Amino acid sequence: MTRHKEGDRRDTALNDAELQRCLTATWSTPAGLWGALSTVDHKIIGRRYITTAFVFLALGGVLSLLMRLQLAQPEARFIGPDRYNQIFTMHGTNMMFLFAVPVMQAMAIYLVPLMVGTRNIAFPRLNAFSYWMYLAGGLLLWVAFALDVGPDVGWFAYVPLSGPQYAAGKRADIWAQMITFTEVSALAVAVEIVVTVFKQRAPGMSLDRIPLFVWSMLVTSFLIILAMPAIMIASTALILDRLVGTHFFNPAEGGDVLLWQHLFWFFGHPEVYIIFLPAVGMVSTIVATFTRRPVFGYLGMVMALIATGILAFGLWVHHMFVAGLPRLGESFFTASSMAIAVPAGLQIFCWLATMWAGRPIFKTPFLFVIGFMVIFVIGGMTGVMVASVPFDTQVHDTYFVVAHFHYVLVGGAVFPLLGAIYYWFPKFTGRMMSETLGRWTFGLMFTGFNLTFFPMHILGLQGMPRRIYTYQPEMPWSGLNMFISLSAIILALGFLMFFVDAIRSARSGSAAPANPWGALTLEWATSSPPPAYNFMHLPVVSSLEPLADDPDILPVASGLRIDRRELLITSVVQAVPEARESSPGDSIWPLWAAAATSVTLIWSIFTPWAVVWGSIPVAIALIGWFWPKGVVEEDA
Amino acid sequence: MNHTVVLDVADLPEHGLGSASQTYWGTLAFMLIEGTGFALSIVVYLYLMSLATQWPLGTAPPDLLAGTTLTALLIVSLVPNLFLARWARHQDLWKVRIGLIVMTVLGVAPLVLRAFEFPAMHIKWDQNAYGSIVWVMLGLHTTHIITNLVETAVLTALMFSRHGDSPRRYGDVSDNAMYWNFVVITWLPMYACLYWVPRL
Amino acid sequence: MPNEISGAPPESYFALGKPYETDAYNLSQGKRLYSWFGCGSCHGDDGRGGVGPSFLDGWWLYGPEMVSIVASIRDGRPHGMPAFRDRMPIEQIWQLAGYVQAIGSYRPKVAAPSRNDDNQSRPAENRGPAKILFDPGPVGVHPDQGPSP
Amino acid sequence: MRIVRNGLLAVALAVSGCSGNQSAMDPDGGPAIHIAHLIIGIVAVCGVAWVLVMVMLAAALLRGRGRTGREITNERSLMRAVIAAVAVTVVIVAALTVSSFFTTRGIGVPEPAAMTITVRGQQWWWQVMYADSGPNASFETANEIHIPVGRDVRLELQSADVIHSFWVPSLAGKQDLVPGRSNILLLRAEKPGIYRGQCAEFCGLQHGHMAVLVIAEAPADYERWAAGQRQTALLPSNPEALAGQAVFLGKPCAACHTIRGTSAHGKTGPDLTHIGSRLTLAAGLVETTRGSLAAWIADPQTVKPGNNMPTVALTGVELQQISTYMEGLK
Repeated sequence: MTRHKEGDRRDTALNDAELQRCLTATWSTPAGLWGALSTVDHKIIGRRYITTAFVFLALGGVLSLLMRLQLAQPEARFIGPDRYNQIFTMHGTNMMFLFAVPVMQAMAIYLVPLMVGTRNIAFPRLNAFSYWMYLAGGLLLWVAFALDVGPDVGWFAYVPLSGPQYAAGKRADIWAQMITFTEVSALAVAVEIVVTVFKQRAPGMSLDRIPLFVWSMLVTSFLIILAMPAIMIASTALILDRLVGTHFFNPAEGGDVLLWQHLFWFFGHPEVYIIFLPAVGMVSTIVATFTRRPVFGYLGMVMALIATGILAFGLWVHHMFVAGLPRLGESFFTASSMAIAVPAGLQIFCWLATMWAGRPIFKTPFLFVIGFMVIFVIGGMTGVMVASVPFDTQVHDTYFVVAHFHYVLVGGAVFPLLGAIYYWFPKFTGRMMSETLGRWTFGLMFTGFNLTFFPMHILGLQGMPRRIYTYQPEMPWSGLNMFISLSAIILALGFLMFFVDAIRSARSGSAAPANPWGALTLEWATSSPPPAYNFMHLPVVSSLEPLADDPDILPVASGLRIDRRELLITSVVQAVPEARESSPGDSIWPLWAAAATSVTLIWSIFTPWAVVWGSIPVAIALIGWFWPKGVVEEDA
Repeated sequence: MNHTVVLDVADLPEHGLGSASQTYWGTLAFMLIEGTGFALSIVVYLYLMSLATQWPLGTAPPDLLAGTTLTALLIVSLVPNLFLARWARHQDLWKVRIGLIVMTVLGVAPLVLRAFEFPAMHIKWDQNAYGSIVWVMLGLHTTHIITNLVETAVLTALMFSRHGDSPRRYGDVSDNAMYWNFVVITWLPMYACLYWVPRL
Repeated sequence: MPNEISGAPPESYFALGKPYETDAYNLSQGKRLYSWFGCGSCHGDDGRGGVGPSFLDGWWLYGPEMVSIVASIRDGRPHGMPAFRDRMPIEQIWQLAGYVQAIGSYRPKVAAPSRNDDNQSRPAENRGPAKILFDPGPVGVHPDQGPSP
Repeated sequence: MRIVRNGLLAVALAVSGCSGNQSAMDPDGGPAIHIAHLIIGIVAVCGVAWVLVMVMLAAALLRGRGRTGREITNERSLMRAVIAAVAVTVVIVAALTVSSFFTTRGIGVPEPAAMTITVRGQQWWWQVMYADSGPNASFETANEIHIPVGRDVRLELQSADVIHSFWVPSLAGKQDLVPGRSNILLLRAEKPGIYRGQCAEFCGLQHGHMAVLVIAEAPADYERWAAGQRQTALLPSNPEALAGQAVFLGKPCAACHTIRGTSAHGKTGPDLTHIGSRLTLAAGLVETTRGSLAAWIADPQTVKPGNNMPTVALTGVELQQISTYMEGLK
């Protein structure tokens, strides 16, 4: 290996201004449409991802308001059963596949490379590809809904209701194919994050110095890698049953309808933790910053994350307690479902200990964390309840469960996420969000959420099943339903205020300094928003909180090339530098590949031959993507 | 914020090889994804079998010839593949070129045999659940052979182009060889499941 | 839908995109009507015939056009096909006709009811069973028996 | 018989609205009572645990508020507290698991010898088949299950199409009806009454209108009712009803419905032999009256959009006659 090639420029002998100019020339995304379509900058794609996910959140929220309108009164006729079934299916599918998982991965796409101190995510073109796939999947679902062919079989799409005989038309196919889109994009991002965390950490960031948010995303990514193939197999089998007449789910020909449920929940339960674990990481980060001390019990927190990830694969049967499986087997799953309360409890206690020993500062992000503690613990308690087989036989598929998982998912994931948005907004945009509006937003949401969802526990125990488009006037549910619908308006106002604040602040909020909260992780060691190259010099880490040692001086590495996109590869455990590696430049090929894949996937709803013919343009796009272009990034 | 240089990385190589390369880890991650998929397809097979009163459903066990020949061929193909991986590590351009051509041929041959495997199952995908899972398992594995074949063919073309002689390409070749090992090794439990479990 | 003697569909039927032939909802309604009204007792539960002619052999005694299928159901035909004029509304006759046309068609339709969760005796409707099962019979093709497949 | 039923109905009306009670917290059946005790127990334990966590949270937040310098906290005592809290969690969780396990055993599966009723879920009604008293005495009804009070009843749950879930919360927890499988549920009413339940697994368009009534009667009343149901349909006595029967048999109605004692043998729709004796129509949607029968027959798709009953073209007079006939099928 020659030490210095000809024309090879390094960052060693340059002053700061000159270095910044060179790095910008190498790393920045060109202006204009072409630049926007071909960029591979993890920050641009991450922001895009986050914005898109929040658009889907807003759309899903509108759907929930429509449902509350219909359910406010008994036998209301605002929405017929056909549309209502589409609406609740869309709400669930949209929130799970187009909002919750993507938004958590999107936060990681933006933050993980910054937090581990590198210049771009691993496989940045795959990252661009995954965004386009996600967007195409979301468009497929929503355009179908607008054309009245939105799926109407529930987000769980149980066969035989979603099977060939009882779901005529293409609605269920659209659901299953939308799953494929989001699956491809989620798996791609999971691989990127795993490799980024394994190989691109700043020198010195050994396993015990990885920030907790990065740990949580690492565990989450492994959950995605191990859980998503189950839904891939299931949705493929469903499409094949519907399109070419296979018999996976046909009991008369040796298939089984519970096979679908096993496969779906083997994915579906880890899915909950895929959404929840990143939120845990966000909470840890925010707690550490706003209590002015590191999170208590780092090792315990990491172990709890890993334990949750492993246990997540041993609980799927608790979604099937009333399907008629052997009781003894079910009792095992009661025990394993209850057991997950232990790592969850450990995390809660560690945060409490942190708050106890720290100096809490009640800024908006921290308020959302407090809201999370109050709400999520209720969700955890009701989770323990539904883990019990006899208890579950009464509340399964009722509004009790609706209340339970909204407490877990909204309380456990959306509240931390909104806190995280308030927390990292200055980093994303360079501007602060309004503290006043933030407090109002939190107040409205906290009040609105509890008033909306707590009464649903009671409705469930009073016998109100889920997924009913209306109920009869003689049932004693109408009062509470009206109350819930009115409370939902408060919650909606909270979200509206959040969106107003975010849009207003992004345009005209007060300018943010590099580190407005006095936080101690690496993403705050660069300007807000970070430059295209993230860090002028790649940081070197010697503790869990790299900015704590000396807030004014950052230890860094030098010697990297600046005439190509270069970053450092380090070893998995100790993060010892192994190589200077180039990071691919902008490319339009991921967009073409995503377009070709999308056409193939949508076409294959109509004929199986689409897979054969469609694979040709996909192959061409992929070859175009990987074929070397003779640029400096390919030096070695 | 001020910077103080504590580490000089100028002497590091410009491209990581082996476990220092991102593609190596990326390939491993994709193998984990696909391996989970293969494992689940076997689980589905065994699950359907556990429900059935007789297995295989409504037909005889598959004929062994095509599948066994293919298995033998796949195992044999590991030998040139391991050589190819070694040559790639040694960055020996001509040997790598020859190895890639051999591996391309060894990627086509199983496809020919696979064409005889489907009829050897004595059942179509739309006859019953046994037919469905058998066709899907064969189809799933065939897709992997085809993808790897296309990848090998493209790499072969690359090695004959001006981009060929570069550590990056040798890394790609050894990752591709690793992936072929994966395709072969995952076939073994599938082979046992498809051909021998019905005979138990 | 029209109920005159000729049974010719009005312009609106074409303007709507021939819903009884192309709309999955109508086709699957037709499939249910097929079993509810006992069509299978003569034509076979899978449409392969019995006392009555098969729909899946690729042959149409009165041609594969919707109007003629509708007329057959509505008014009956010689040799045992009863008239359903008084037993079902004309809209259901059109749905049923669409289904019968779909299973006997020479190429699978984009929208079609697919297989039942039941024992299978033929390929699913959306795979064009008549195309797969086409049987010219021992005496070969009769040019007088409707269009060849 | 009618007087008894009306009496029951009046009692039920007085107690809990005209459809009977449908609440897990208002149990009148053996299994439901066991579960209700468990529910109260777990909710109490979890409620206390939540309050304790919240007290800790408030204390932790108030304690450090306004604190300035970094106070030296005793990390070891903090560690001890966390370990203790986790230990308590383990104990609670284990206790709840064990109590849940014992409740499961308590509500167990009934003896095979118990009275058996087969319930088949269909989109969107319940087919109820009584066959335990010999082959000749078997009969069928819909959306209404009569059981004797104080006896274990074994429900065999099957599905004709998609997955449904049988749930009468006041009597027992729910159990799915899965195509291709047969599930068993123990039903036992401790006192007479009308218990409402409804489908709890999403099953398509009219999932919201798929109710079932369980009517628990004293054993003597039950036997009287069952004897009545075993009879074939009465030959209508008045001319209007007789004309209605002719319309029923001449129109496509008979293709889907059975009326025992007539030539109607259809299997797609509910058995109508004693439809006039049932409290509700269309799976708990409306009370059975002549008016509601007429409305239902005239335009089932408006009353319950998407259901499987097609519109049958009838003149006003025919509609009148057929609903009179139906109402008379006691």
